[in-house]
Amino acid sequence: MADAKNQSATAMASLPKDAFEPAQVDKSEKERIAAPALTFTQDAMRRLRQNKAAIISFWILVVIAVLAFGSFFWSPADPNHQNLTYSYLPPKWGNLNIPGLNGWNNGVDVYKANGIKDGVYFLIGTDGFGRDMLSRLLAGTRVSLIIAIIATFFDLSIGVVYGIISGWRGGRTDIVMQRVIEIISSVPNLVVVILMLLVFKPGLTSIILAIALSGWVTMARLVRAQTLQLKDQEYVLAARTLGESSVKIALKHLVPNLSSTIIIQTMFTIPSAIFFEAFLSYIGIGIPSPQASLGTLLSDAQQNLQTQPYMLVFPAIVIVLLMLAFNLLGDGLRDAFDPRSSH
Amino acid sequence: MEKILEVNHLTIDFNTFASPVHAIRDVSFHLNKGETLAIVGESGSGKSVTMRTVMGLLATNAKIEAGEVKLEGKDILKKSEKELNAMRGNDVAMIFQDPMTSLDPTMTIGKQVAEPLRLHTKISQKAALKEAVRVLELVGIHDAARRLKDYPHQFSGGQRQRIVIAIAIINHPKVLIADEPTTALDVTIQAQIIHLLQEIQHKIDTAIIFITHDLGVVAGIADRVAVMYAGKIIESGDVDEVFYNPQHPYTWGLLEAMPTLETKRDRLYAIPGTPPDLLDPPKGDAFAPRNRYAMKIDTEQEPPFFQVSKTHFAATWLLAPGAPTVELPPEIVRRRKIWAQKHPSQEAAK
Amino acid sequence: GGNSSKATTKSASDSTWTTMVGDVISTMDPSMSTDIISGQALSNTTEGLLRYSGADLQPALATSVPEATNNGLTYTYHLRKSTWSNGTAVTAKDFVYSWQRTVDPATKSQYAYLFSGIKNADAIMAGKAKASTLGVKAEGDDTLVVTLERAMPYFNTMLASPTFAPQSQAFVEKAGSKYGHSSKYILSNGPYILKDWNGTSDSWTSVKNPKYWNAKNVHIKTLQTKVVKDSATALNLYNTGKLDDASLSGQQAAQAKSNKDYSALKQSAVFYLEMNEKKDSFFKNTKIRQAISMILNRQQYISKVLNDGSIPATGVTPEGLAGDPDDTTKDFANEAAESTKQYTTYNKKEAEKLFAEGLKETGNSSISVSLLSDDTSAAKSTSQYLQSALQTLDGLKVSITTVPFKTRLTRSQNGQFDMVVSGWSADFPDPITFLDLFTSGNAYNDGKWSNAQYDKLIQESKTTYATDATKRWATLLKAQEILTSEAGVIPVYQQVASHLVNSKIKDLKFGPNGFYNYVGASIK
Amino acid sequence: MIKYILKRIAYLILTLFLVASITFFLMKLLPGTPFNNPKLTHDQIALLNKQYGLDKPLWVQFFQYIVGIAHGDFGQSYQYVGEPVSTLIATRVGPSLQLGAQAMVVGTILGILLGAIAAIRKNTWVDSVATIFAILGRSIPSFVFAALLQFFVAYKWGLFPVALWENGFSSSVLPTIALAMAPLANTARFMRTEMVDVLNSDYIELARSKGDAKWQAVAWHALRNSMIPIVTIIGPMAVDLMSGSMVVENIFAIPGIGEQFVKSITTNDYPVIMGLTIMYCFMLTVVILIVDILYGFIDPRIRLTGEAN
Amino acid sequence: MSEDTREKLVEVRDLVQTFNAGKKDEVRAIQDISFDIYRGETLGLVGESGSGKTTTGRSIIRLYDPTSGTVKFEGEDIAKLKNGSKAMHQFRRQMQMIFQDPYASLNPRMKVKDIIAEGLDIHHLVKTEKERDDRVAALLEEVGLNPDHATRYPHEFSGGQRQRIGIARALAVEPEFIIADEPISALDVSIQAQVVNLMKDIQDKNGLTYLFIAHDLSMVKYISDRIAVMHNGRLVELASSDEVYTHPLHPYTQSLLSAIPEPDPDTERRRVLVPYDASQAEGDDKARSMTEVFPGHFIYAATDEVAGYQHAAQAAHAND
Ligand SMILES: Nc1ncnc2c1ncn2[C@@H]1O[C@H](COP(=O)(O)OP(=O)(O)OP(=O)(O)O)[C@@H](O)[C@H]1O
Ligand SMILES: Nc1ncnc2c1ncn2[C@@H]1O[C@H](COP(=O)(O)OP(=O)(O)OP(=O)(O)O)[C@@H](O)[C@H]1O
Ligand SMILES: [Mg+2]
Ligand SMILES: [Mg+2]
Repeated sequence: MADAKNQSATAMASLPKDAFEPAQVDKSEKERIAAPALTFTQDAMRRLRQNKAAIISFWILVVIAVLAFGSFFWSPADPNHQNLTYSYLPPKWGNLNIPGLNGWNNGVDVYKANGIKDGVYFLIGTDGFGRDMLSRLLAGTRVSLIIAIIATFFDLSIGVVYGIISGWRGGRTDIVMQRVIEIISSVPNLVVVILMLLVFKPGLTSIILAIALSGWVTMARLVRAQTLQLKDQEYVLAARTLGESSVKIALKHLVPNLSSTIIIQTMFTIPSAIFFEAFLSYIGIGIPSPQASLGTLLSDAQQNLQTQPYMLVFPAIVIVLLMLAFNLLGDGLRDAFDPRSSH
Repeated sequence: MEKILEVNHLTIDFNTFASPVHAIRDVSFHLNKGETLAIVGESGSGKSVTMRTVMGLLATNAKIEAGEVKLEGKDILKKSEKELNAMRGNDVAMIFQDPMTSLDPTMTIGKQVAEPLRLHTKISQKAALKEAVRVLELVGIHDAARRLKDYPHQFSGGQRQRIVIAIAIINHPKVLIADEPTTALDVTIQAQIIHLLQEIQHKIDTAIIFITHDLGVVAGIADRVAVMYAGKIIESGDVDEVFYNPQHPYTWGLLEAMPTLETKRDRLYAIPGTPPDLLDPPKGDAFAPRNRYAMKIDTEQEPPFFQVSKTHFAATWLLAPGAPTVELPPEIVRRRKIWAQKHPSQEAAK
Repeated sequence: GGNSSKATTKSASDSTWTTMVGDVISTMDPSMSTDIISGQALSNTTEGLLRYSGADLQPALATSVPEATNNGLTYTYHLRKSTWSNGTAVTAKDFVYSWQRTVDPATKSQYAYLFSGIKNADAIMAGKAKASTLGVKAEGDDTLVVTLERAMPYFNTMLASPTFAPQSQAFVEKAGSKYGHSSKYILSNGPYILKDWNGTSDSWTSVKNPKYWNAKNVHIKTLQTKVVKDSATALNLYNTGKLDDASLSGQQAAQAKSNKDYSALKQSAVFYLEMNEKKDSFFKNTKIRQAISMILNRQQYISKVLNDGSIPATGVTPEGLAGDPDDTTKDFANEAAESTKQYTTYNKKEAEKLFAEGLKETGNSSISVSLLSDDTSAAKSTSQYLQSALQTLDGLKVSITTVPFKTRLTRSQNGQFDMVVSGWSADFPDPITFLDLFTSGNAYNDGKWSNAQYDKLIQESKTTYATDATKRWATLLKAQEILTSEAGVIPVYQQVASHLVNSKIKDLKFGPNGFYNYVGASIK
Repeated sequence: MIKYILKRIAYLILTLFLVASITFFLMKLLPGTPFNNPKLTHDQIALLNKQYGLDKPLWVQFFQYIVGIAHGDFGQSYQYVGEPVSTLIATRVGPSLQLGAQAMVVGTILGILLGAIAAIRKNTWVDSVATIFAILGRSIPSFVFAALLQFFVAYKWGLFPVALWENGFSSSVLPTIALAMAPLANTARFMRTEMVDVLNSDYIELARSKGDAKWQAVAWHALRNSMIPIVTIIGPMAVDLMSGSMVVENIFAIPGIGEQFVKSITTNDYPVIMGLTIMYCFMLTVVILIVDILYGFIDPRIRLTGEAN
Repeated sequence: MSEDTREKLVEVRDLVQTFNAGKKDEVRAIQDISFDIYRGETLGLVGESGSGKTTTGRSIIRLYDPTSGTVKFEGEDIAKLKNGSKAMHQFRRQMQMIFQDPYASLNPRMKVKDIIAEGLDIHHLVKTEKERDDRVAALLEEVGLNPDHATRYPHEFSGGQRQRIGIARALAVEPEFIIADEPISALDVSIQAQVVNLMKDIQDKNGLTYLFIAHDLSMVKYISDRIAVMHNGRLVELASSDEVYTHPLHPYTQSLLSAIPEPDPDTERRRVLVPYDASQAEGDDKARSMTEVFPGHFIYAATDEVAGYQHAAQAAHAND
């Protein structure tokens, strides 16, 4: 502070004449809000956009989903069309001579060896039935995504409603509902799924149903815990003192504030469902053939790992991408919805 | 008096996703040996950031744009991490605001209190624990020897804050920084803790920086006071100078807004508006939009420090030569009267 | 008598042969064993009257392979002196006890039906007679007389199967319910003794049985068996020398074909497509069935998809099962195929024509059926191929229903299917084991195909020509020709097991009953 | 404490009872009896049904089944005729438990380290690498991962046995790694989130202001506190391990119960499915109970009251 | 005492609130308290943290069902109001609450307009969208906020502004009685006065009755007509606010007053803390109840202590 005087002296020198006139302070300036008007979600999205990994993940998911669901309308070939003369062809990209993508496998030019016509090539190869792997991969991804999404939808609807009721009602209702959850979750969900699949007819519907039936517990737990916190929030108390009904409170106050928890949990449920289907396929009770799913593609490929490694590579890349993307996006969303994390 | 700590022209920005936050804007102050400096200011005015700088514990996104922080003449901003570790908890110690969260919930308090000793001296665990008992008794934890093995949750809020204080003083630091140490506590416990700090200061002769937003607490504990607003110190002086002869309109506003037990009027004076957003501080004096005495220059140029007395400075254009004399609020008039009684020789400034 | 095992395993570690199987031993009770894995283990530890060495049926405990007497109704076996591994003598009574035990319904043996044809066996199984009335008698300790109800010219071939091995009554009764459930409760009289097997073990060791009558011809001291389910794992184990014999899956087999260790073991097992004529009347139409058979490109399917060395089936009887009694170089399956080849050969044009005609005849414009399949990997790929191939026929829609293996069996049995791929492996090396299945009323005739002439031919082979090998052969050939040309069932492929077998082994023979015979085999 | 444990055990029994009942009736819903094999005569089938008690009314079967379970008797396998399910489980549970325990220990310890490093180096490349690594661990199906490990590490590089359960510990290394990936990834994720929170907490700041270097603050204060919530995910991770073990045991030819479970499913061996289901439940509930008890020891703030949370 | 002249709006009788009753973690948050609130007055409720202030407020507004005792509002027992009944609906309009935490008391996912209008919608106080908007604008104006801010979200406002939004929400249904649970403790010093002034203005304008809960005694004294002091779930002293400050009788009140910091260094230098020993004035087993020891001045005392308090009160007043 020693030089405070000097400072004031220099500052004084250049004072304008009207400096000491009373200022006209704009009244609205006093209550000014500096930040731009953003909704909570917009704010979260803005934070999300800062997270490069999450954004890249998001776009990867979009691309994969568009391709997978787009293949419903257009696909390089019928994913179930067999042509045994094309059996087990490795990937070949036209005449590009990139190792791994030039039609060679285990030191043999497979296309040549099988006398495949020039101009016939498969971008990611074919399986034993001569089916185009790319088409199967697209269709398989689609099936896996459908399983994941529908299963998640059920999971959400059961889990969220259960969680809200349990948390909101509290007391005895909560205790009973929690016991039920406790009992359900002490049965490994794998076992539940398998029992379901044994009892119902195997197939897409059963798998979805089975995953949905066993998967909601985590969601219910999270939602309940969150609801317990929310219900003591003062804004919920305020709604109660205004005479708002429970249903309306749930809809207007709980669900919107649970949404981030729900979204994030979903981001983790989806890959689990995909994974679970893959596992079921491996132990032989997954999607029935000839339909493809990521699980069936991978488990078929695992059998041929040493002879047709390319069959594993591409589905593995897709499942890893999906997993990474969902997980990173989930992480990103979690951070974005958490106001504590500023960046 | 010997200056133990000197902060000069400290300027700190934080990088955030939006734009840099200018959290500290050219802050200078000093601390004398054995005295208590109170820093007052409302939430977000930069009190904690300043103190973290002194501790060398700034967040990773902080950027020190300018300034120096001298502890016993040495600039700590130039110290290596190792030197800083040796300094923290030994030369400078800190007490935090919330006693409920500033203790490690999974470690016995004995260990936590003894930790600074173990870190900075070559003392055995046993001896350290013995010393911990002594310090805990000093801060008023009864039966400390028996409670060494207890965990934080087994203590009340007031007791926990005492434990935090024990941790801070166990190495007899030269500077003790208390960052809102009583905000989370009840008035009764707050009074006890303040009393305790004063006692300790006498016993170990440490200099204290006491941060708070409560002027009442300041009046009780401080030798000198610095008032912060929007990342700047806007007034500083001896406690009597600031309370009985305040110069900055913001200080006036604060003093006026607090009803004392004696005052009873129809309306309290309320400083209008809200503190500025440091993302985008207004041009000129940051306080101008809320200042009922704002002059044109306030909206254009930041006021420099004007010296009122040897120890008393304020950054307001009202002190500029040629500035108009304003009609003071009654509460300030009352305070100036007391000032005049105390210093009959000296005419209260303006 | 396991004392010697220590010495043998130690002294000759090179004399250990390590092989793998896909599953554990289900039981070591000869009366209960039905699967190939326990069958192999039993064939190592038990010695019956006869034993296959390759395609040769050789005397084992019997001193010779007897001809039937009494119009083919009586077989008399003379036993050589031999002992159980606990030192007691093996006598004709042990055979009598064993067979009676198996046939006795109380034992609940699934293979009891193999004894059908021995006097009173059916009655016993039906609970109408006592087990002791079974047509098998011990005359002294070393003569066994078997009386049949009808001539069974293939009777001797069955005796090499472990189901017909002797069992010691004293031992079985002492072991009680634990009999055959762990090494401790097994009594051996064969070349090996099973060690460290607890009923569910994933690996087991068979060590040479010094008390085996033919021990001097047992050169491999120790047989080790590991359960390895994943074929990639098996190959890796073989390549690292952890296995001497590994079975290969399709693509592995395709790649291994040039390997000097490669060995293809023709199994007496055929996979065929059954069509449910009872449920879907359009399958009663021969042209539709023929069309389905002819649209299958078996050769291509096998070489491209299955790739495990399996061969196209030309009929339900597998190749290499039985040789012409007059000219053993002639194989039943090949002989039968000569005249019916066109029905099991891909012929798209003809198939399409036949199918169109068939549709017209049955008054359908299109049919849509579901193909029942199970979740084993071969079944999965077969059904996928079939679906795709069949759908190339205009007007045929095929969907696949996949169920667990056991459920598939149940559903086939109950007629809950339109089409199903079934497999059958020989109970004994004679065509009748396959041809019998498709007679009207046979429990295994899931598709309910029925042909009076066929039924008559099969009946004749069992009665009129039972003792006339040549005539019988011709009759059976005729039957198979009918079955194939009518496409009563549609044969798809005959299973061949591709193995990698360490070439250090010599004289290891694989019999038509599906078992290796380690007696006589040796390691270089 | 004792009261709490007793209460939990009561719940455990109730849970097992419910699970046993549900499985029992579910299994009864399945079509067909296991013995409609045409090779069997009616008498034989009747006798088999009698052996398995299938001739009795449903409720009697149920009662006998429950009573049997109470005595450790889970009936007999259909697949291995006459083999008691309990023996089947008992002889195979060892390797599975060993693998599970090893994977759990390895996975959580490495996961904790990985997560902690990621949190400490938050928003740096170290964090990204650790995060991606952790997610990759979850992203590759265990059957693919196990097969790759076997092919490269064991077969190509010859570092560990290819498969089989006969070389003692070294046989368990690869399966353990394959199994540990999921818990590792999970723990790492949780640890990172938790650690980031803890590192922002006041007591870490206090520790630093005492003079703790960054690593000291982490080692002495942050680690333990961040590990508390990890305890809660041990239960779910144990479940993950179960499904993982089915695959891994299959691929590495390990005689465990996971592999047995898969087999009993594909062969409709209902008594074994039921037995294993109950056993899985039992193991899981015991794990959860132990975890809850541990919780009280790890976090001094938690005292076990009658309430489980 | 002049109670007959004033109308009792709220009567609290023998109120007991126990949480987790019968369990290990039982908390006896309020142990038998009784007091009245008169129409038009402001009753201040002070006491240390955890003494049961919030619980008292919430029991009065029926966020909790009391363990025992009654709360009467305008002479009617509120425990008898059935959820969903007309009377309950009416009650929810007449009594409102302002909350402590300006950050937690506004739903972050709702626009300010909808937050304020929530009560209007529930009680069907507006018919058209336009009327609703106008009403919200008027309310915002009333609490000194810019009506243009109606479409913004709560997190865009500062603490003081948010607290004013909370007040607007309470005012929207035109209540007669407002419980303010530490409405200013979370606010910056420079803002606190804004809110207190606002509350006072509204009271003057609308003739509202307040229960003002706080631990900042200087503010409480400033705004309250009477003050009730709580300690350990019990009311220990109740009197007019001047009386409490000038002649505190209960040792806890005395201790509390001695601890209030004042922005005056001279006063602070003279400060002597009065320690409080609960075991003497509450902790022993004596049966105590609120007793009027001086007109309008109630003390929680046992019969044998009453005389002492009376004496002290008279002595204090004699000195005036
Ligand atoms: N790590 C950070 N990143 C970004 N901005 C920060 C960071 N730390 C502090 N700030 C900003 O710096 C300014 C000063 O903060 P500081 O914590 O010093 O305030 P304070 O005066 O201590 O307030 P309080 O009374 O609330 O503790 C605030 O605007 C705050 O938002
Ligand atoms: N829902 C609840 N369940 C259990 N205990 C509770 C509950 N609400 C309050 N308590 C307990 O009741 C006691 C009184 O709490 P209350 O919140 O009324 O105190 P207060 O005077 O408002 O304190 P503060 O000044 O901290 O707000 C406290 O010990 C508190 O922990
Ligand atoms: Mg601060
Ligand atoms: Mg409160």
